[in-house]
Amino acid sequence: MTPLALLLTVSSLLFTCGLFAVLTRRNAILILVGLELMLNAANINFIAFWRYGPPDPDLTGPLLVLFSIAIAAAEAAVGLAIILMVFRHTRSTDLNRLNSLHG
Amino acid sequence: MIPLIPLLILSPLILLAALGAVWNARPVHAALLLALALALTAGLYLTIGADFIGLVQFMVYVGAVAVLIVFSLLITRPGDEAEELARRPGAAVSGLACVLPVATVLLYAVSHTPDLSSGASESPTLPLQTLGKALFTDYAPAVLAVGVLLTAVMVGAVLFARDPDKKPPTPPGP
Amino acid sequence: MNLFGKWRGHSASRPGSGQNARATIGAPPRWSMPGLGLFKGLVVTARNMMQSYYRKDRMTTVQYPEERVTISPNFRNFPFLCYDGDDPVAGLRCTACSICEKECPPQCIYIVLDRDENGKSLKRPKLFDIDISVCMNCGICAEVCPFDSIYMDGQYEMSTTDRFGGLLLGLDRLAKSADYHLKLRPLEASEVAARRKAEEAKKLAAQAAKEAKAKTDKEAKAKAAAETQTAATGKGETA
Amino acid sequence: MSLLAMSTAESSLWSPEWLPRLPQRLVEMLLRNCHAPDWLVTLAGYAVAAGTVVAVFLTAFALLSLIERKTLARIQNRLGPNRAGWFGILQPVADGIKMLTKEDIVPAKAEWFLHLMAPILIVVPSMLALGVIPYGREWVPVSLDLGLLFFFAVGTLTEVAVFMAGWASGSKFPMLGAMRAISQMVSYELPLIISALGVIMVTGSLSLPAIVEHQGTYHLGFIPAWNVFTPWGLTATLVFFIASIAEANRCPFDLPEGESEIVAGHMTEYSGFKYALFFMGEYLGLFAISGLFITLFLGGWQAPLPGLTFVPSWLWFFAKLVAVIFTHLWIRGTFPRVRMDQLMRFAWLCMIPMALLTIPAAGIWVFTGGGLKGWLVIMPLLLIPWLILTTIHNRRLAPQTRTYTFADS
Repeated sequence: MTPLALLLTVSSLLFTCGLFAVLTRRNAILILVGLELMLNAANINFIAFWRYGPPDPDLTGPLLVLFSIAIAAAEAAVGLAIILMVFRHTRSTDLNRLNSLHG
Repeated sequence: MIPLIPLLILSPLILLAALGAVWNARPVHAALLLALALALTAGLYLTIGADFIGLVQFMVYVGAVAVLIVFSLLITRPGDEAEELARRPGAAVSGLACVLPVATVLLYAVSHTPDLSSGASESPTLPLQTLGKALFTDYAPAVLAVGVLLTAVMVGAVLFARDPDKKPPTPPGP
Repeated sequence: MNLFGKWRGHSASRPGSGQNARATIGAPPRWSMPGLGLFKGLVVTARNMMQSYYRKDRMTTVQYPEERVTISPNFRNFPFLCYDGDDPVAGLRCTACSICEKECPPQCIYIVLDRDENGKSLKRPKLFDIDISVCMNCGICAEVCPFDSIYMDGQYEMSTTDRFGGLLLGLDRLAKSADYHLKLRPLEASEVAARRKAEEAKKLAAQAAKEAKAKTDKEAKAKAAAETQTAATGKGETA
Repeated sequence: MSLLAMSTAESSLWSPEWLPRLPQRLVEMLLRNCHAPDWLVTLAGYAVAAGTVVAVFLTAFALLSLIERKTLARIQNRLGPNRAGWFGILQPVADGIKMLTKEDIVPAKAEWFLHLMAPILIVVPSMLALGVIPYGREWVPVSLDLGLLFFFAVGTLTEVAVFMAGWASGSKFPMLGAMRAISQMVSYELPLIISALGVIMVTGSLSLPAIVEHQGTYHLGFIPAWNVFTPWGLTATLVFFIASIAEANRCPFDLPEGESEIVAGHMTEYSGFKYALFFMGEYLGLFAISGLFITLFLGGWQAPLPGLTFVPSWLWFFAKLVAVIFTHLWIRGTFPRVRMDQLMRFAWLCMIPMALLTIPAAGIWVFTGGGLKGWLVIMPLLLIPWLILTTIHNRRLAPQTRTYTFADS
């Protein structure tokens, strides 16, 4: 197994894990955990192709990872702020309870 | 094969931590395991030569995102553990049913990825100067966009997190 | 960065609050240099620290086992029993009246009266125990004692490894001479001594008077008897 | 590999500059004479270098625990510990024996694994952070190109550790303490990192030795070119120093462990050696952040005057470290603890704006080439916002006038 294939496998399994969390969890914060895992899996792909792919003098992969990390942080911050607001409204972070528009 | 050894050690650990994050019934444990998975990923980056990315990943994910998640878990007092355990089997079945096709497709694609590593250099390092120059020349619009995004996020988070019913804090009288 | 900013109007409303009173009374400044308050505080502590090395009056710590503060005459701790003269048994002022035993709020005093073989009171304690693990140093025993016998001690190093026997003071440890009392609390002790002396003198005088009276009575009686006798003989002689 | 290259320069082996590296070089020479493979020599060299740093700072920790108590006592006109040994010099030993022989209690409701991991995770990042600081011209335990980033990245681990300690204890005070600690650390990490950005811009490197080298010249022949002696650097120094007090959880920002309010914060349920580990982590963190402060703004191991370079550079570093640590103690002895809302408002509304302003200021400084022109341009840029911010703060935070109903008669 080449290093590239190994990293890609890890990344796809991580992505699967994250997807599983997003699909099965009910707590909104834990769904965010799954989202972070998925983003992370994508980042691994970028780095793997930069490191074990053809030479990349423009550093496209690492640059994309940098932006992706920044956006992931922003996403987490906004997501958690929204969850906190929802929690203040309904006293719960269970997404199944958010079934009415008229809070 | 020697450069493969750290990867072979780290990869299963990352996957185990991620599985824990996904499947642990206690939300705080799940969040801590997420932090572990992200930290191990940072270690993975460090071992394959992307030092800068690894450290940034560690700083942002472990120091900020994981801590933020953990903190909001504390504030929101997550629900009943027993309830979560009770609905697990069904959730597992339906979740796997959805996820397995995705995993199959992904792994199939990976197994058909051509070996590109013939053209790769033995141990490339991340040249910081190039990275910085690229960020402020070719990628300057993107950097600006991210800056605007982060500012918007900060303002938005402050607005969201503000308690609407609360009066503005009065100066503390003694 | 005046986080711990001036408490405007606060010090001004408190007359004479320490040495800064003059500085803060009056109109508070509308604006002061931010961070100046912090800096002033730092200067104060720095002066404290520097002066602690050469100004003896700043350091109030007394290195206890080696140095001690002289205790005030008003300091009072557990009680002790006073005796006159040199013999702690014979000179004991206590008469085992057990007023203190009855008055003691935590009931830490235990007295047994000494009696002779006929069961007659000897007016002295056979047993006088104070449990200082119970005693609360209230000093009521000393207040109520009519015989100037029990006083509060100045001894404070009572710690012991034996928590039962070591804290139960018997006569041997309670009895202390009047000289000790004089040294411990000169004013009170000399007053007591003077009073006791006066009382003693009064008693002696009373006794002397009584004796004298008895003597005169006796003499008078004898005289009267003699007179009646002579009268009788005189009558007999005349008859 | 740079380490290996340095250690082959045998000529200067016995100079005082090399003294702290002596154990490492002796081990390397010994191994090389035994014809050990190269990787083993390097590894052993690193191990001994790390051991030196750990030994030095554990000794310093023991000494500081005594000196802190002595200094605070003097500030309060007391004597401080003076019973164990000469002037209390054996007090740390006595404390250590006491801590080690205490019973190690794990509460019934605690998560034992996280409860065990938390004190370890507190100590490890501080030790790692100590490894990248340049202590002397020749004494850099691990010379990383990304030293500064490494320092900050490792430092974030402390937050997770504090959270683990608070949560795993399974009781209220640790939880409250951990929440306070995390919110404080997250808030003060921002100004800490942002105020360091100016240094990075001016130096053009993330490597700590390079940052020190950059401050090595002297203006007018006697003013050292340390970053603190520039207008943006002065602001950044103040911001960084205040933020570092908060990051080290020290007075007046020691809310996470405020004794009078929440017992000992996240350390409440710890005893014995684990508690000692928390203290060790805290003090090592203080050393690390002070070392970084010196490296970034106070010229690292550079001598304050050009004529004083004959003193070994690492002695200068430790002299500065002593001065910075003493300032920490002095501040602890002076200021009362702030309230939580004051702490937060101060971080977000005063520290972060000022830290952000140092970035354009540093840019202008580089652009104008420094000197008088730089001062004239930058001073108003920094001074005016500072005065506005602090005046607003003073007005909003000042307590209202007290009116006494009965007391003033």
